[in-house]
Amino acid sequence: MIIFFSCVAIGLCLLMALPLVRCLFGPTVLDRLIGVNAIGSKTVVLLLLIGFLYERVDMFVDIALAYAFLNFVAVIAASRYFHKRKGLYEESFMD
Amino acid sequence: MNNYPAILIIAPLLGAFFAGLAAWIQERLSYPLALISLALSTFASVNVLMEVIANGTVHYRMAGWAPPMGIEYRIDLLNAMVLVLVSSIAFLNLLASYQNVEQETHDRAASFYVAYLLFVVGLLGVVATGDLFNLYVLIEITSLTSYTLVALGDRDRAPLASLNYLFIGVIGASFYLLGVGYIYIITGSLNMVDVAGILPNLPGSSTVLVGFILCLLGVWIKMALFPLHVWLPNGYTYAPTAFSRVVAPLMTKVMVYVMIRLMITVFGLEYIFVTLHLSEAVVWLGTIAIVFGGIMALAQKNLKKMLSYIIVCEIGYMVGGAWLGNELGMTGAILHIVNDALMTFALFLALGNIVYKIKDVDYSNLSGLFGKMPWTMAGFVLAAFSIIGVPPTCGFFSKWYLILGAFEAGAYHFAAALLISSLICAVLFFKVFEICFFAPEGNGLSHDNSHGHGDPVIVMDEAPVASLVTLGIVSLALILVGVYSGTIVNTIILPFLR
Amino acid sequence: MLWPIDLIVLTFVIVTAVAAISVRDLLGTAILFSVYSFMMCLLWAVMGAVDVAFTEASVGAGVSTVFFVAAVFSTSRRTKD
Amino acid sequence: MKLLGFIIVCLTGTFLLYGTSDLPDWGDPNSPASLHLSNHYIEKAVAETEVPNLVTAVLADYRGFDTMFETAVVFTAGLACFLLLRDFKPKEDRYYRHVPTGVVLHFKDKARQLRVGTEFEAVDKDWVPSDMVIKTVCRILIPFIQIYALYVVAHGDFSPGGGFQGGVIFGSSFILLAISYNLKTLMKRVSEKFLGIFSAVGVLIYVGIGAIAMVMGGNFLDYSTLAPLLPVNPGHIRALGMLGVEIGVGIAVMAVMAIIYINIVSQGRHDEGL
Amino acid sequence: MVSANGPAQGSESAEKETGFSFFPFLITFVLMFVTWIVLSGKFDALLLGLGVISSLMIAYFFHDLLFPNVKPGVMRVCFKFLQFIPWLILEIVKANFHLLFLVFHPRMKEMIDPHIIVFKTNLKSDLAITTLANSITLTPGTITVTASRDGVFRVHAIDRPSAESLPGVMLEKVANVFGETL
Amino acid sequence: MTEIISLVVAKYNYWLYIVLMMIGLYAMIAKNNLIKKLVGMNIFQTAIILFYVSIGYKTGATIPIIKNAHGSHGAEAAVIHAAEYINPLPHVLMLTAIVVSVATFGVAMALCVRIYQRYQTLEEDELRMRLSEK
Amino acid sequence: MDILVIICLVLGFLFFLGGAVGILRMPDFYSSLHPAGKLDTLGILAMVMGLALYNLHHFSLEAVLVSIKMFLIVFFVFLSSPTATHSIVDAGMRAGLRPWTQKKGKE
Repeated sequence: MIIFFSCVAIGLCLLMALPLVRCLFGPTVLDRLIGVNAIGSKTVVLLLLIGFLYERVDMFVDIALAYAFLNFVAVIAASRYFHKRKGLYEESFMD
Repeated sequence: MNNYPAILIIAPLLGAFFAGLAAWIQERLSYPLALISLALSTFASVNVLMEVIANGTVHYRMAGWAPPMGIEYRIDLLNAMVLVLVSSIAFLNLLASYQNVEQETHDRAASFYVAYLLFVVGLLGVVATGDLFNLYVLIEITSLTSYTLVALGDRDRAPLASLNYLFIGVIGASFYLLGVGYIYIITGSLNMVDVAGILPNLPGSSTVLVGFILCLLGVWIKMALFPLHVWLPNGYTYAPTAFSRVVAPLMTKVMVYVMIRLMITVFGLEYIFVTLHLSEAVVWLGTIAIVFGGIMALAQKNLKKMLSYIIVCEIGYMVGGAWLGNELGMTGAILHIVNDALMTFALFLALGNIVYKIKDVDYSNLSGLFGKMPWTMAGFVLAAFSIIGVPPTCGFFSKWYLILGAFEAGAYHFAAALLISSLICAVLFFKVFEICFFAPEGNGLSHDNSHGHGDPVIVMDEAPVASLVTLGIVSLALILVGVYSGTIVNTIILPFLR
Repeated sequence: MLWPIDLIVLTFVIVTAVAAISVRDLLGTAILFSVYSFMMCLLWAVMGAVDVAFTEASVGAGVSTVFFVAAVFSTSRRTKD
Repeated sequence: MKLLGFIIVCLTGTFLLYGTSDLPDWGDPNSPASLHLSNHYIEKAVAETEVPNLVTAVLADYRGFDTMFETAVVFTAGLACFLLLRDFKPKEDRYYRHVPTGVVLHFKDKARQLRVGTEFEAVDKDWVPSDMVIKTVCRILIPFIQIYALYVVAHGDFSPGGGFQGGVIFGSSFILLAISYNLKTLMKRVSEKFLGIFSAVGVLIYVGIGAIAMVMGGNFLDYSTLAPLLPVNPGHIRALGMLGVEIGVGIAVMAVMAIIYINIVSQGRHDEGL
Repeated sequence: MVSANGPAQGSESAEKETGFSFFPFLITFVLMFVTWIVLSGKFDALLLGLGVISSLMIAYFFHDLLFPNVKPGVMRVCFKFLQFIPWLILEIVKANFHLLFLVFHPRMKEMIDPHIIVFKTNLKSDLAITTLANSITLTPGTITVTASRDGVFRVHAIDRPSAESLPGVMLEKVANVFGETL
Repeated sequence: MTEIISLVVAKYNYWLYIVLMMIGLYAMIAKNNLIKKLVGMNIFQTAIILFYVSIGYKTGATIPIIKNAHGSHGAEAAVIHAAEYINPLPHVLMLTAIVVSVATFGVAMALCVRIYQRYQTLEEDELRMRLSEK
Repeated sequence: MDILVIICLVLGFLFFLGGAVGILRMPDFYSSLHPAGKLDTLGILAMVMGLALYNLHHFSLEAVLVSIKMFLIVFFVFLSSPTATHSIVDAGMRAGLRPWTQKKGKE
């Protein structure tokens, strides 16, 4: 079972590369934000899986929970920026 | 139980938070609180010095754990001396600077005092601690407060100077931390004495070498040795007076102390001078720093900036002296920590008094100053003589030791640089004296019109009394330390080195 | 069995670090920086440093990203490099 | 500059790489770093302090002195933001919004002020109505985040976490309130005075516990001397001391995080923000 | 200087300056304490005491966040809400498979047809509107773009079928939970 | 070949930390924007933290929280073997370092905001131009 | 029991995979939010459910509490994830990003 868990964990790690691509090359900032959100949700699960690999999952649950909270805060803050400021593309795009 | 080593640090720390809390009730309460806590700290440090002289090294275990496990304060003669120096200068400066703080940071003076106290706490801790990592934390607290306080100065340029200082300071502190990491990975310990016990068992380890060089690099960045000095002149020039008066004498000297501590206590002189072949290069570096600092000081048009470059020059003295590799050089370097702190403090005290009356200290504004502020200028002249190295003042004696050490080590270039720098300082200060004393009066005073001192007749217009009294005390100390420097060397420095 | 995860995450960390300093938009930098913190948190969890991971999760992912966005909000997004 | 930077970087990198050649392998259980001090901590800490989380034990007890300064550093950061950014001058332009119609009025001269009440409310320059969904969800979440933060502070002994992490999470709940409503709502709940006092009080608790230990006849921060003051098992007193310290850290960090955020986002004016 | 700022939106000062009221305080306290126990999992006196203290603190300072205006039927709403959740999850799972199919379909771009639809409901309370908005977002194929205080929803739908199912059943269910008229 | 692999596995953490650190250092030296420099600073600091945490790792050990610390029957807990737990000391040091880096980050942000208020730009060359104008 | 856990994990993995691929494949920002926001949420549900089940292997009060904690994560994610998605969409709308439509794609 542990082997299976570590396979899933490695798989999830590799899976993170796809949203990461969106994060790195996303044409607008909001695309990057989507990537962050997706990476965040995968990380929560990955943390739990690592907890199982260490056989101390009760310790890792706390981190995962905190992580979920704070990811939310960060995403809300970043998207709230656009509620107040206009201009989606980089300003240097213009000139 | 003798708790003075803890009180030394805790008094200003508690004072900082009480001063901060008091400010919410009554703004005026924070200044006396800060003063009281620094007085307590000075008292404690003097006590510690007495005890160390009487009974030898003082060990204080924080939280009651034995040294390699917990953090230990290990105060020997060198520590105790620097502690007294730091706490008394901080106390005197606070005493002198009330009006300056009110003038420059009117609506947030209380916060200024809090940050000032934290800065002093950091310096005292850096000097007292016997743990490598604790040193890092304390360096950071010192730097963080000094970034803040520097940024409070000149409205236009200070924030940028402070940000540059921050970037370079962070690199320095990080290099130090990395060096500690390398030492930790190979020894498994963080206590200085413990590490010193383990290191001789690891000859020829590249990790130790890298760790040592990284630590040294970090400390050099923090002390502004020649190629790494870029942050210092701007930072000190644009800082508020009350802060530049304490940071200029103390910050770099404390870092020199850290370097000497690392060299003597942690790595051991044998490792440094016998195994490594760096001393030649470092002495050259010190030589270049002296010459460069002197030349740059000559090129300045602003009194404050000129003094900042003189600090860069003085750093060269101490680093070079410490790396000469003989007892005389080390004695000179340690003695110069004390002397230079006092000299710089006196200079910046006088400078602060001038700034209090004349906002801009470009040379062109200084004319007629001797008539206007005779007492301040008297102190200034004394400090200047000391920097040049005129015999009765203290600056002469440390220079004497340094030159003797240089000859013994055969580093004639260093000795030559010391003499040249004396010459340069003489030229510099006499230029300033000439402007202040002999320059045509009308010229400078018409320049002063905008500041409201536009009387054609020179009126005596002195700085606040507290400031003058402090300047007097420090000037006295300059001569006293000079006269008794033999005593200091014999009771403190030589016993420490042997 | 943990070192492959460690290696993969470390690679991601370096990729995000390079990206964060080369994006021509400070808000994008802020967001990539938060990804960087996520990865760091994961890395420390993999290395068994739970407390450090917790701190990084709370500081890097939450607070310092928000500070960053706040600073960008009150200054500007423009950057030349 | 770019070339110079590249050269410096390459040089430093090579130098560091040279340093790694001698390092013990990654994960080697017999490296010196894992033998000398840490074995003592791992084997003795539970017996000596009754705290299962070794990191907390070392952090708050063996090296508690470090942590005290770490808290002081955090406090300094808050103080720095206050000193550098706080701007007490009132704003030149004022904006008011007529609630029933949604019309925004803009006053440029300082003298004219509208009475803020049910009809008019003071708004920001770039005012937008805050989103209702976000608002409602955050309203529900914030108390849970806070209880979680307090849990983290209180359980630093048993699980990862502790004062700092809990404080940050609590602070971020304030930040979330400010983001989802607006800054004024936050300032109404936690005033600047409250935050300032709390940031100092938090560190004061830490230093105070140490100082009390000193008064009781021990060394600074030696929690074991606190035993006569509290009616508990003397073996457990160190854990209790750590708990007290962690609470202090948590309070300070919470306040400082909020201070930094508020000052940065509103450029020191404390009126409008993200 | 007058500038209009779009149509009238709800007042920003949503929080009413109500005094201290006991009932919401009590509920918040109980809820917080239960959460504490779940999180803590330790039952010694010290930790429970700390739990009580911290729950009291939060309940005192922040009870008006969780329950800004309490109405008598709170318990019934909670109960009905619990009944609503399984249905929602089932719906989510069902529709997620649809989205999964869409994502992996080779000719995905021809199958999707993103567009925005607007509809109006008669929901009044904040909670009901939020629940509906989040449920719409969770059910694949649709994302709530804006949900205003007077019950107007703008929804971004990814293809025709998922757009047509709105507002439909979900609205009825939500209205039923919160006891509102359609 | 296996030797090389084992060498890589044993050392890649140290190599990659150097790479990361150099990225940060390069950004601090060469980037023109102040906030970019700040990011570089943060990367630099995290690299050091990575180095420390790598020191503490032990293969086959678990996280430094003692299991069943108080024994099930109130008796003495089982003997603790040091090899079973990861070294906690680097973690402690790094907690402090992270806190310090966050504090520095906050101060630097405040400074950036202040500079922007005064000069309306964050680019270093433009700032230098403004300063020399005066 | 183990089989149930494996099914849950594989299902969750599938959802995550779908989400990740969807983010890359979808033509524009709005439509790529659909897989990102929702498949991930469901993926977390499935995976955490599997892990919580596995955690109950050694049945004890503490294990149950840990499992409940895991479900707290799920509860939290179900509350926050749609809100975050909604917030991002709203930001996109206010910033003036045009949605991709079928018509535009064909041109």
